[in-house]
Amino acid sequence: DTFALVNINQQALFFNQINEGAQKAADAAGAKLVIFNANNVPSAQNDAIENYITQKVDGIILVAIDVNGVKPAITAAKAAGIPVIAIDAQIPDGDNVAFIGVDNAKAGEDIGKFYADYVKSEMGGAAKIGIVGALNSFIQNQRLDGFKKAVTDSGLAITFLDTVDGQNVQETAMSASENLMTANPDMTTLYATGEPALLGAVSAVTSQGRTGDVKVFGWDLTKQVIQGIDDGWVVAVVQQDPAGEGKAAVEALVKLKKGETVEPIINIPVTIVTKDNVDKYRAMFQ
Amino acid sequence: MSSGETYRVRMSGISKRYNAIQTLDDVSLVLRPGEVLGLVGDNGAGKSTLSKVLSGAVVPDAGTIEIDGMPVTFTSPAEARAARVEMVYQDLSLCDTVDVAGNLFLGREPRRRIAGISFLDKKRMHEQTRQMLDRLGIVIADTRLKVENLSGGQRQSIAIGRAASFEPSVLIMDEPTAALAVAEVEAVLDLIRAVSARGVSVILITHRLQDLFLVCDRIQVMYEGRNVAERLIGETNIEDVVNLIVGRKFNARSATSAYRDGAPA
Amino acid sequence: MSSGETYRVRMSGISKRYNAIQTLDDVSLVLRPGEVLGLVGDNGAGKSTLSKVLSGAVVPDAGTIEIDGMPVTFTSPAEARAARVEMVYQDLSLCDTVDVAGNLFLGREPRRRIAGISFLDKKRMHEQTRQMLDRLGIVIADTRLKVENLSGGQRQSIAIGRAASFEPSVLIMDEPTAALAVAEVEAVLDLIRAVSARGVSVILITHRLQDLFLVCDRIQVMYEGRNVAERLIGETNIEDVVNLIVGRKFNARSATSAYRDGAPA
Amino acid sequence: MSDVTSTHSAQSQRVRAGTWRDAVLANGSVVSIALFFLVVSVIFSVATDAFLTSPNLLNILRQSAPLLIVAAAMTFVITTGGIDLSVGSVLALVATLSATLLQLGLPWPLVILAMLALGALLGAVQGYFVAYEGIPAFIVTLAGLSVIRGVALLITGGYSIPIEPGSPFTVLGRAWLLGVPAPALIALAILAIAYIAFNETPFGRYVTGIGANAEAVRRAGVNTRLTTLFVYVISAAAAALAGIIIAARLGSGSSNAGQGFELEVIAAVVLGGTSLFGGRGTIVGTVLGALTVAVIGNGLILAHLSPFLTPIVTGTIILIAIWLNFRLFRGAVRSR
Amino acid sequence: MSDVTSTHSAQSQRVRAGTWRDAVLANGSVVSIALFFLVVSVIFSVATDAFLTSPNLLNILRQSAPLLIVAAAMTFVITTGGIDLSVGSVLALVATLSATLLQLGLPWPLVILAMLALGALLGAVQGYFVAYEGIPAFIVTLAGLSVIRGVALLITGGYSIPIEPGSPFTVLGRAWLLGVPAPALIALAILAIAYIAFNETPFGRYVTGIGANAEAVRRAGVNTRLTTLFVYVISAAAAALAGIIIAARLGSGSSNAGQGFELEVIAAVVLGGTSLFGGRGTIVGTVLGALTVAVIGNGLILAHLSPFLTPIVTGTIILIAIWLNFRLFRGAVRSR
Ligand SMILES: Nc1ncnc2c1ncn2[C@@H]1O[C@H](COP(=O)(O)OP(=O)(O)OP(=O)(O)O)[C@@H](O)[C@H]1O
Ligand SMILES: Nc1ncnc2c1ncn2[C@@H]1O[C@H](COP(=O)(O)OP(=O)(O)OP(=O)(O)O)[C@@H](O)[C@H]1O
Ligand SMILES: [Mg+2]
Ligand SMILES: [Mg+2]
Repeated sequence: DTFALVNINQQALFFNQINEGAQKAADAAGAKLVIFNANNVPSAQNDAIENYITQKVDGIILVAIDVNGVKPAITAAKAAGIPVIAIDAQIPDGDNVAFIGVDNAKAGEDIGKFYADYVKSEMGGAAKIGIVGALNSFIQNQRLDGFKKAVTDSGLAITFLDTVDGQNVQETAMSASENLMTANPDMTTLYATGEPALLGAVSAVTSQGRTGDVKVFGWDLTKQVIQGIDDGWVVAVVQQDPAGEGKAAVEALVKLKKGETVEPIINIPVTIVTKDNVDKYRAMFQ
Repeated sequence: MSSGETYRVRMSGISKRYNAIQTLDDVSLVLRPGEVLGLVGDNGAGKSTLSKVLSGAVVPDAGTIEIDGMPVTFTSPAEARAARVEMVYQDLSLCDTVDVAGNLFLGREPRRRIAGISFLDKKRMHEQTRQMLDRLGIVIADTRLKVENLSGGQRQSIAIGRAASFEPSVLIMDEPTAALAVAEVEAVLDLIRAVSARGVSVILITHRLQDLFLVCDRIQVMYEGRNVAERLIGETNIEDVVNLIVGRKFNARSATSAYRDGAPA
Repeated sequence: MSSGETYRVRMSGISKRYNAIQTLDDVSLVLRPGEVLGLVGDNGAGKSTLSKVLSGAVVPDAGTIEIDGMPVTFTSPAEARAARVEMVYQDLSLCDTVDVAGNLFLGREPRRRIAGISFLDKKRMHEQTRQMLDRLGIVIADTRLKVENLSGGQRQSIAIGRAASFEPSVLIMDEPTAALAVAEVEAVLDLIRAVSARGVSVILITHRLQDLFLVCDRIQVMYEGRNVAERLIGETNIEDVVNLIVGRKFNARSATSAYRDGAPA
Repeated sequence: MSDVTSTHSAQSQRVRAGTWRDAVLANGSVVSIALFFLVVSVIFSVATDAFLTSPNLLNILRQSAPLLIVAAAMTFVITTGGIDLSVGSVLALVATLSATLLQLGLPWPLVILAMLALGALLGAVQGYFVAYEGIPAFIVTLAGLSVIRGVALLITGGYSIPIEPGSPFTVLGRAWLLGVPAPALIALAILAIAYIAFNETPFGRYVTGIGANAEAVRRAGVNTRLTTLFVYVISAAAAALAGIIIAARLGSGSSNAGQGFELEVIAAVVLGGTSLFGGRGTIVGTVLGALTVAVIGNGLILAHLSPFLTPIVTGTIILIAIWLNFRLFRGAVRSR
Repeated sequence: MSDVTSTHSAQSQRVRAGTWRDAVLANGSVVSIALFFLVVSVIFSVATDAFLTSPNLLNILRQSAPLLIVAAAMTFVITTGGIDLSVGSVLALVATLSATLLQLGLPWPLVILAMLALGALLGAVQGYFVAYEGIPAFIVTLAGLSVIRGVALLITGGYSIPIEPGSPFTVLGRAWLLGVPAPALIALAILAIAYIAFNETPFGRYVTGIGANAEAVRRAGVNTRLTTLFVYVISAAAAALAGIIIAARLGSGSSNAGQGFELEVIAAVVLGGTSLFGGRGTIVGTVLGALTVAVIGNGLILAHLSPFLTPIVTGTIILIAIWLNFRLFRGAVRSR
């Protein structure tokens, strides 16, 4: 069997871990896995799916950039009898047989709740928060919206300061975060919506010497982030299990191939990593 | 030069400044119908700049231009062309990557209208180009050659052909024969005589002073951006012109040896 | 032309083809020390191409070059320059956005070594440029001007100054006086006489045939890419040269009216 | 008058009849990219089963339609010596706006017209600054890139906007006519128009002339400013059309659309032999350049190349092939 | 010999002493960007409290050090009439490789030297194709962009590679010397060298000459090919240095570093007044161009602008300001 995995880019660890998980599962099942990298270009994903349809692969795994824009391609695949499984980003009313992944809005709310609780218990119920985002990323916007919703619902005296755009590039995120802190000397907390944003933010907090008075929250662990958790100024990080998502997707395709059915939504849980449970993850980043 | 007379061209008080250099300083020029005026002067005297003012390529800081008694202001070469002023530029102003025919007809391509859209009539362009070149005695193997690969003289011939072929009423030639071989120079001088006989007014800028005496009716001398002298051709000789250009008595063997026997030294 | 004699330059069998045009076809040329050779021919005859072969700017398809009896092959102008061949190109080969002094010294800038690194000695460059211009009688207000804004004649003077100022042993001048005014032409002719008196061999390409008779020792005529004739200056006259260039009997008033009285018609 | 003409008008003897080789050398850049395109196609045909099948070839055509359309228009811009970096952003803005307008219930023909007009307007504004104010095209269109994508981002808030799958609008991107996908047909029509405009009209002649020597064209009495402004109108309108096609094909408008599209377009144009210095342009070369880029992208997917190797292989193929062709046709193409 | 010289060597009367206005017009592009930079700085100083504080100014310097370094080098490339699109990729490769090598335990001075050498080598390879094979720089460096980032991806597998926080390597990015951040000091040194090389050495002269008329410089006996190759060595080595600084500052090497960096660099250079057509370059202008871009980015965040409006406002500011300056100094800067 040949399965195709259409991914977003390879600059982010997250997507590569999906690739690895899927590859391992494919190897285990004795299937061939081909991977396509769209380099953040939405229409390139459609092109790739169409190409795989002409090539008659046995199943397609898709990490969508534009969740609406891939629908025609998914429909075409379905018409050609090729099952499509969406990972990470759900396709609204899509013709994909299943969705596997994290509910980003929900996980955003989770970390938002965690944050609100932390502010309530550790910071006297008041905080000012700056945000490092990636405006051109759909899922990171969901994480931000979920976070904001939970924080607002908590009713605490939390002021949202500026949101800056790190554009999913580390050094851009770093400069933007530095400027964010200069602009808001009274900022006490910071939320970063993805790996490059968090890494840039962590570097910026260090370089500005603000480790003493800024608490950082965000998404996706890296070695520097673990260091920050150890030092106490990175409080909580949402850690996903992308490899698990890739693995589950391949396993679902294998099942389908055998004529079995799969659940339309398979949730892969996230973990909020704090000082208490960080040790489990150290090994990943050596 | 009574003011009652109507001139084909009448420029007066023309001034132009480039940063630190006053290139033209209150210059005047008149030109009668069918007259050939020789415009001479030292290098950098401002001849090219003055003629570019008349062809619309340079907008002067001050001064007025009249054509056939009507005041005009040229803010672009298109306007001068509409007033039927054509110029052979010293730098030739050719498009290197366009072919010979395309350069000759630039801005005036023969067109075929199909369904209301005008297309280039390439066949006619190349045919007419061949005829024009032949008439001017220019040897160019193929009218489809790009001009970047032509020799200096061939390029100059194309610039001349372009300006002369569209029935101008004023024809300015800025050193048109500089790169031409002997037969081609003759052809250009013949051309000047022929067009002026048809009533075209010609301004000829040249450093080949002997040519002036073959075609010009009048000579105007510029020096450092100013008018310094004007002579009817019958009332001057080559030594006189040389002295006016240089600004003092000067013995130029290359220009005058020829005339030593016949004219006063 | 016995083969026993040592020539400064001896080119033989030079051929060069550009796509459909055989620009040079088995051309030869010899040049003695201190000799001034006039190279003439119709537009497109191949004069510029032949001289570019000698200056290393064009690599021929076939043919040999000897300098002072030693065979050489120039694959780049740098090699020809090393053999002390200098050329004034017809297109002038100036860098428009570089200033006057920079163009004069291009490739040969005076340097100051500080800590083992060579810096431009700009002060010396501008001083020497001023001297060189004065020596050649060229009026340019400021040696810091970019050459793109100079007049045609000023630009040409710079190209001449560049080639002549560095003690070449062979100096090729491709229509050096085309854009020059009368006094500047005299200065260039004086320059040619002066350098040839110092033993420099000169090739002068020009369409101003009367100038040939003022400075040349010998004249070589090309036609459609081939050698067609060679004359010692004492054994020819301007009518003869005109006929050789045009390829048949031709009456060129612009070139010959001058000589009608003195020379045989 | 001396009769010099009689001998001269005869054809010079030293001109040989143009040989096959001369013709090849004269059109070096186009021949070079054509050869390259052929070689690449043959390799993929041999290496993969799926490449040389008609669905796949039609797929390539449909996928490359936006690139072909915008590259043809960009050929005009680059031939004048200009550049248009804003095409990707115009594409994104048009894609998002047309989805938004359709959602608001506007009839689809109106949306298409409005979007083409918007593209032309954006091009006219940028062209005004380039042609009439003399600001370098690189700066103007880079500012345009930033502003226009910014507006698209602002409209969508980073989310993508769906288009009703039933809407006739989507026909533009998905329908088949005479066995050919609609986008491919649209691209074909645009290419034919571009070819004729470039080679057979005074406008195309002036575009080349402006790139070679703008002052000479101005001195010939041509309104060079208007001509220059117009090439930017063309390129932005073409980008708008590409945006419509992409939105129709994807059934959604996303502000992420067309990221890095400008580089892809310029690469296709330059690969085809058009000079970035202006004055030398060819529509045929551009088409071959764009198709080559598309074929390499498609072929490497079909050949199951690891995505980690794809950028390396793509870059290397292009470089080596161009290099070989420059060796073969050395001197045919100017280095600038 | 006729004594023409005596009258001619005297200064011509019609030349007026250069006025202040003449000097301004002659250096139009630099004056224009300088003025613009000042205006922008003044506006932000007034509009925000934090802008005109020494920590913020030093921050700007530190943040813009990589841009300044690469833009200064790119000025050489663009002045020859070339372009280098691969700088962002070289930066990424060096950032990831230096992190990898440090992790392997190589001593940091060796890593720095090796990375600079690698940069120079990558530049030499690309420069070879441009200078000796005559392939358009745009194509060569676009292929380079693709291949080099591909290698960086391959090495990291997408992981960002951490650098030990204690490593002396990070000093390059984080240390302070005499109250100034180290990256700023490095940038300052590079800028001084670039300024001198550009304006005071034969090499700089030839770079300008090649952009103006490469054939003329070749005919003057200069090895134009070697000179051209060398500018690509410079730009790639500068990109490598920028990559080292970024890796040192972030304490990590990531293959997505420097995405879109090439456009940012070229924008700074062109904004400074260097012509993309070659022959006209200015290091001072480039520095001002780069600082302007950095100041706008910083100032808009300090002014609490919504991030959705940032690209729109940035583009508009640049366009309007350049436009005003072109109006003021009309004719001073060539439109090409
Ligand atoms: N665009 C310009 N910018 C600056 N200076 C200029 C410009 N155009 C002309 N000049 C200056 O004006 C003066 C006159 O130039 P012009 O070309 O009119 O002289 P000319 O009489 O035609 O000389 P030549 O016989 O050498 O062609 C020169 O000193 C030149 O440097
Ligand atoms: N690079 C080139 N490509 C194609 N053809 C060329 C090239 N260079 C020269 N030629 C052709 O070779 C012929 C000779 O040109 P060349 O410049 O040597 O003539 P010339 O004798 O110097 O003429 P002129 O007196 O007009 O300067 C011309 O027909 C020209 O078109
Ligand atoms: Mg002149
Ligand atoms: Mg010649």
